[in-house]
Amino acid sequence: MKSVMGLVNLQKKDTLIKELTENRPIASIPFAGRYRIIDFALSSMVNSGIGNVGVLLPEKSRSVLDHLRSGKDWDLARHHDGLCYLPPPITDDGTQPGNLKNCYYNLDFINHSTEKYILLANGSVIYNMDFSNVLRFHQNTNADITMVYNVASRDDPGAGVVLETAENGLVTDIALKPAIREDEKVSMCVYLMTRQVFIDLVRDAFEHGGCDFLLDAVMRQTKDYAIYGYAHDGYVARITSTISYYQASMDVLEPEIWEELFLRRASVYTKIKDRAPVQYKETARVTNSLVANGCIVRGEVDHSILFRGVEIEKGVKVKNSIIMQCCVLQQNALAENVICDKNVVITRDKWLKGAPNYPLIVGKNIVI
Amino acid sequence: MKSVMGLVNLQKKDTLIKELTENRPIASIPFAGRYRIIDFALSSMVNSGIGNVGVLLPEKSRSVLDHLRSGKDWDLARHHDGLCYLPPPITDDGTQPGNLKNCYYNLDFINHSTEKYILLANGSVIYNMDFSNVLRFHQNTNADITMVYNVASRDDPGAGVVLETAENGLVTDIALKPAIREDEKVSMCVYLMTRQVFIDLVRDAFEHGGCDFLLDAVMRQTKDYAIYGYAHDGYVARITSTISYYQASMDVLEPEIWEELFLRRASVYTKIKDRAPVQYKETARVTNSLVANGCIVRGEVDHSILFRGVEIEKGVKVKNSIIMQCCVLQQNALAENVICDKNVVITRDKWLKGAPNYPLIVGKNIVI
Amino acid sequence: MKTSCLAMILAGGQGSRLGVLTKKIAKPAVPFGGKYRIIDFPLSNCANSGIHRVGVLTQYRPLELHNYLGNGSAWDLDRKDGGVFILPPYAREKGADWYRGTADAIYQNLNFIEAADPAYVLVLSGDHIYTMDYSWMLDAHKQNKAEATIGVIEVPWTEAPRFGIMNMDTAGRIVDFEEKPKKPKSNFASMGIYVFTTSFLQRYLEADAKNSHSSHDFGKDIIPRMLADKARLFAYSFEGYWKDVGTIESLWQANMDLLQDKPPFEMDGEWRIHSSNLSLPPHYMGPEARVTSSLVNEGSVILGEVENSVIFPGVRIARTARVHNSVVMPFTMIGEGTLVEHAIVAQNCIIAGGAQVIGKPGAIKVVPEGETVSAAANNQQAG
Amino acid sequence: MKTSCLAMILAGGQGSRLGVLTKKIAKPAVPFGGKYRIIDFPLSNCANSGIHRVGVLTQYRPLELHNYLGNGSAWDLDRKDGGVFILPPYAREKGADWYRGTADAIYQNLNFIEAADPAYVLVLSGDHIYTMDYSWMLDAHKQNKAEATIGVIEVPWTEAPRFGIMNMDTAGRIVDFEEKPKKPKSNFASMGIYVFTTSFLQRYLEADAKNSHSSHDFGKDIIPRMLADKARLFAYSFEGYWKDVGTIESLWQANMDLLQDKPPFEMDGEWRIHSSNLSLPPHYMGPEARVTSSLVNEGSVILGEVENSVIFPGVRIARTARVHNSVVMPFTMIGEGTLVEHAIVAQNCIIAGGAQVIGKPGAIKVVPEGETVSAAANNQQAG
Repeated sequence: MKSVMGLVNLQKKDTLIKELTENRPIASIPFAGRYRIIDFALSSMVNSGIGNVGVLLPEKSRSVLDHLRSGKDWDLARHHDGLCYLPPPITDDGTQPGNLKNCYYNLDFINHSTEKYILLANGSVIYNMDFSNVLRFHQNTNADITMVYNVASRDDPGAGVVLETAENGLVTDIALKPAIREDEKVSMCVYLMTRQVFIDLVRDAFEHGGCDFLLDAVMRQTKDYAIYGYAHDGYVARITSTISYYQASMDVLEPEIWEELFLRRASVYTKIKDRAPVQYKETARVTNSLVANGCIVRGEVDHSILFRGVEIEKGVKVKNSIIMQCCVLQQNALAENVICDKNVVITRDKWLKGAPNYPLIVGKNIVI
Repeated sequence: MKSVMGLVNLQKKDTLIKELTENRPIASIPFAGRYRIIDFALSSMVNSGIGNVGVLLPEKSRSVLDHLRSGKDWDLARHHDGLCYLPPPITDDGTQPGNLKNCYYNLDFINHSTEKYILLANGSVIYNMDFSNVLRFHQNTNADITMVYNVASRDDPGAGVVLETAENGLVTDIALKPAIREDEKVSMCVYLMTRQVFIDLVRDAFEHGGCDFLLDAVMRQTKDYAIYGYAHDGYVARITSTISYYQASMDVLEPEIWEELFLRRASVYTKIKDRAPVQYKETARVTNSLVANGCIVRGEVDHSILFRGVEIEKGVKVKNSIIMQCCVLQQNALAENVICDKNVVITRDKWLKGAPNYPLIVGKNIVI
Repeated sequence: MKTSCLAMILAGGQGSRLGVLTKKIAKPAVPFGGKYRIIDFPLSNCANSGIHRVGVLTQYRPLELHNYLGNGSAWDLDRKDGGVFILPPYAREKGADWYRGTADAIYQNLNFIEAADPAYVLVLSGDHIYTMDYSWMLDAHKQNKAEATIGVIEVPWTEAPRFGIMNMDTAGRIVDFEEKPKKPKSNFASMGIYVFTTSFLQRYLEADAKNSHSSHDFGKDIIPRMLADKARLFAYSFEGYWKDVGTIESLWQANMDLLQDKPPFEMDGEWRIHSSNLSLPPHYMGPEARVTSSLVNEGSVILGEVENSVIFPGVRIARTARVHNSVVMPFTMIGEGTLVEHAIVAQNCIIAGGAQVIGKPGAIKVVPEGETVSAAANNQQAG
Repeated sequence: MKTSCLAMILAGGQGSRLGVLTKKIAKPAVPFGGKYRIIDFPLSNCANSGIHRVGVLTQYRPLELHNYLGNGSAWDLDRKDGGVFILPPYAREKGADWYRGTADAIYQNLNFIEAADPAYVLVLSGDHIYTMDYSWMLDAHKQNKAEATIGVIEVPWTEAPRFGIMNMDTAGRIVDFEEKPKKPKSNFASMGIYVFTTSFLQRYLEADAKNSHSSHDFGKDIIPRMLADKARLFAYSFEGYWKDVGTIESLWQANMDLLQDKPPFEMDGEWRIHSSNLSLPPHYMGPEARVTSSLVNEGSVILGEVENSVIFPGVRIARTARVHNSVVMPFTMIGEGTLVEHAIVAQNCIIAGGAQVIGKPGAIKVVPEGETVSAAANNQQAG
């Protein structure tokens, strides 16, 4: 895969997931106890042997820069190639919003790279896959563009791009649908093409007023390019809304999915913090949960995710909840169907309860 | 110096050096054949043992991000600490311009670090110094704030901050002057203080409408804090205008200054490109010049600086000029008192001539 | 200020007192505390103290240690001016010598020290668990204008006869050193941590190498010789947790120490213990998991009962398994209906369904790396 | 696709044919081309070919080589799944063995290969200058379903008797191998570059190690044995610049080759030769400098005349000094009024004012590392 350059796109409409993206793009929402969503696309690239990765920064770049830093934890801190941040254009006059503009203004960087292919992925989709199979498929089918999709395992109320393909994988239709039904072929927002095709697509679409890579660059060109669909058959979650985030989090509490995503394939990398193992104290009672290092648990936790450095004091009850990094739940507090963002403190005896299909979200740094 | 955190400020009014800063801050202007101006402050930090450096990004961050990348070439790609990019606040409503705002919006990061001291430096000043001497001075004088200055060796038409100090180093006056005279004590825009003092200064000044760290945070507090001046006696150049940039470039053509800045003290690091040694061909004639690796020289060069990968063809004459990375001067071209930005091509037989005190500047990528 | 100090870790020999645990790995690479290897402690102490160049002296399984330490990146020691260097006894023109003692190991690597040219050499031993800022000790060394500074710790008077005991004057200068004295004059024990001024150390090592009567040991030969010469030897007194983990019992006990409601030292504070990262997900606790007073690391699956135990990464504990007062090392499987009590189960073991591994305090049961224990062995063991 | 190939560089012995140049450094660390060390070429080839795990087998001055290679970061080989490993002969329980030959060197490090568990092993020699994409050779190996693939290069028929000559059938399968044949049947010479399928190599190395009549050499023992067994050996033909720099004359000549108006291979293109960076500024050319047909590197000061020469970093050439047809290695000073002609001046030398260092083609004059040559020696030399 030394012939492939990776591009991670972090720009995505995030209106449906407002509470968690006030200060960050979807890609840097914490996930599964110690990860950020971008870790999945990035780790898949690294594990596939891609050594030159450009990160198309969103306007709100602080959390991404702080998470990825030098790229060393993903093995991408190198003298040559490695991770490169591609900031958005300086003056945003509001015209032509969307991800195409950022691609367009970074064509210089892409032009200067030496790899033959570009693999463009979105930082808001969760999966663990080997892209080298996609490259082989791309070469074997002689595709101009390969789109990676998965077959939906259930109905999904979130919008998505649905493909139709012929027997040989040729894409015959691409449609943006408001909701996904079981068994539909849904795009994973991963595209493989030669660098030249990418440059042509972006330049042509942007200079003719396009905004979105898929809608304006790819979909309008279906006639001129041979587009093939590659089916990935592992676990996939597209984070488009709070409810899809909550659902995907509950999914990884299934041992089957947890293992598939993290253990059975290559490693998923994330920022290394060297936190100590979890300290379960005498009164701890934890079931059906994922608990990340650095936690100290004295209370009861069921069917929940505790991120790094969470403290659960005596008498606390946590159920069906996601408790992010460094939260403290003080004695006898209760949280059910709750998402606590980073550094939340729930003081003694406070009870918080959301609904299973409408979790209560507590914003970053709030003390309740 | 593990008790000191570095901060590099890249925001600086750059109206006097417009041509070279159209797409970049002063800090990323190429200098001395293979460096960018920021390399000097950053290398001094690294060589002084500072291992945690925040870079306060300007709006135009692309060139900085591309130059520093992971920080590995400065030994700052680490799992813990190392280089961290601090982007400017997302929405700039135009009120309160200046560097203080960026500091203020990144106080979170500074608050989370563990170092006792902050060393704040500006990315537009050229020097090579050991900051550990400044720390020792700071501790010995019991200063609240230490400002580093040098004694001007000649009149300088550029504006600067002039200090007056008592015998013991106590700063008795700080004044912003439109021009510098020989023997004045001029601030090098390097400040050392405890983290707490820095946070207090920034918070207080910004929340009361301040814009500039020096003018609004430091100068207004001279009564409340003990400010000491530390004298550095090596070569110093403040890049504030095209003419000061040109002057500093000609300075490093003095073997004495070249040696002092690069060889006698610790190394100055920069982006590693592994370019081959310079190829002087049969017809080359090069005198009084600095020539960086990757150049191929067949013509005549006198009293000039050739950056990495420049090609000087047969019959070319270059004099008193600065030719940046990857420029090509084709046969019989002539350049005198010229600054060529990156990737300029001067085609056959073209002659370019500026004045010694008003060099001609050729913008990036231009073909003449 | 750049440190001018180089650290040399005596990662020693085969670690025979740790028995079967060191069958396949060198002692410093033995897992500890649910996450770490023993050598993570001196290495993290070095990195956190600002000492970036570390030599690791080992003569046993250098490749395995090299694979664990890699390029030192886990400890952020992969620096321009630093690094972790494994130093096994090399073959030389005259053939290879085993290290004949701790002092000889340093002596044989004098060229490594000379190449780095530090003002001070810090000599550490590779089998203690503690967190310590060596830069303070180095400062004390400079302030005392010492030629050697020895780390000491107060031990109970009753235990003093087991240690090398230092007697200091009021200024902290060492006046006397007794190895395992019957009637100790003080209760300050040597921790096996030395700071030497480089040229001074060099002189003594060279003299010692020529002395055919010497056992080439710092405690037995070098330090007494220095004292006899009235050199400026000072003690630096350390307060905090410090534990030798050179035997099975002490290794087990040090693991158990971490399970107190308030652990004896902070593993998770500012003085972070770094360790080579396996990139595993948070551990999973099953519907019937019951874990109390225990440490559990990433990548594990706990479906059974764990009490007062230390569980390393990638361990699987089945439903109805019971693990009590034990240490379970990485990637070991513990099957259904098993009982593990007062035991250390090494890496990659399988404790098959129904099997029992039962030790008792003072006679900790050890299962060596890669072994399978089946229920069939229960009777045999009971017998 | 991740490479499943491990490279082993035979960085060899003392390099006695390079004489005084290898007094203080191992042959692979000898400077070349104004900037590089010889080992930069195979290492950069590996890195650029996507091979990230490299063992460097040396038995001479491992510490110096280790210091140069560091953690492999200069070649971007400091990877999670890779790294540069210096492999000197370790002391073992039975004492240390010197490597008895190229095959024995690999044999003694089979445990290193097993730990990495690659599908293929690439064996390289450390004393050739060339740029080559090994991934193509690897592809050919796979496509041929070969057990071993040997890199070959066409040499002039007249020179063929100096090489190991391969005879292939039309499919590229090697049918015959002759070491330095008087009447060569082909002009394809072995470059000493081998790809082996791991298990296949292992089998032959183990058999060879048991054979007390073997000289344990790839060319003399292993390859003939494989051919005798009718194993699937293929040749991979390389086109481009390839030069042995094992002697003073060839080292000098290879340096001179770079001074052609169009150098024989591109050092500065996409296939970049990486090298440990000294962080030196661009070199300075003085008012009377006169440099033609030469390579000059960073950190040098040229005040005198340089013609048809290769100047390494940090060199100082004084006013009125003349350097012709020579190689001047790092940090050497050449004083006023000197003449250096047809010479190789090693690192850190001082050619004092008025001194002359004069060789001639076929009898290149060498000044060993760290020497001072004074004008007083001129007569002696002339005599």
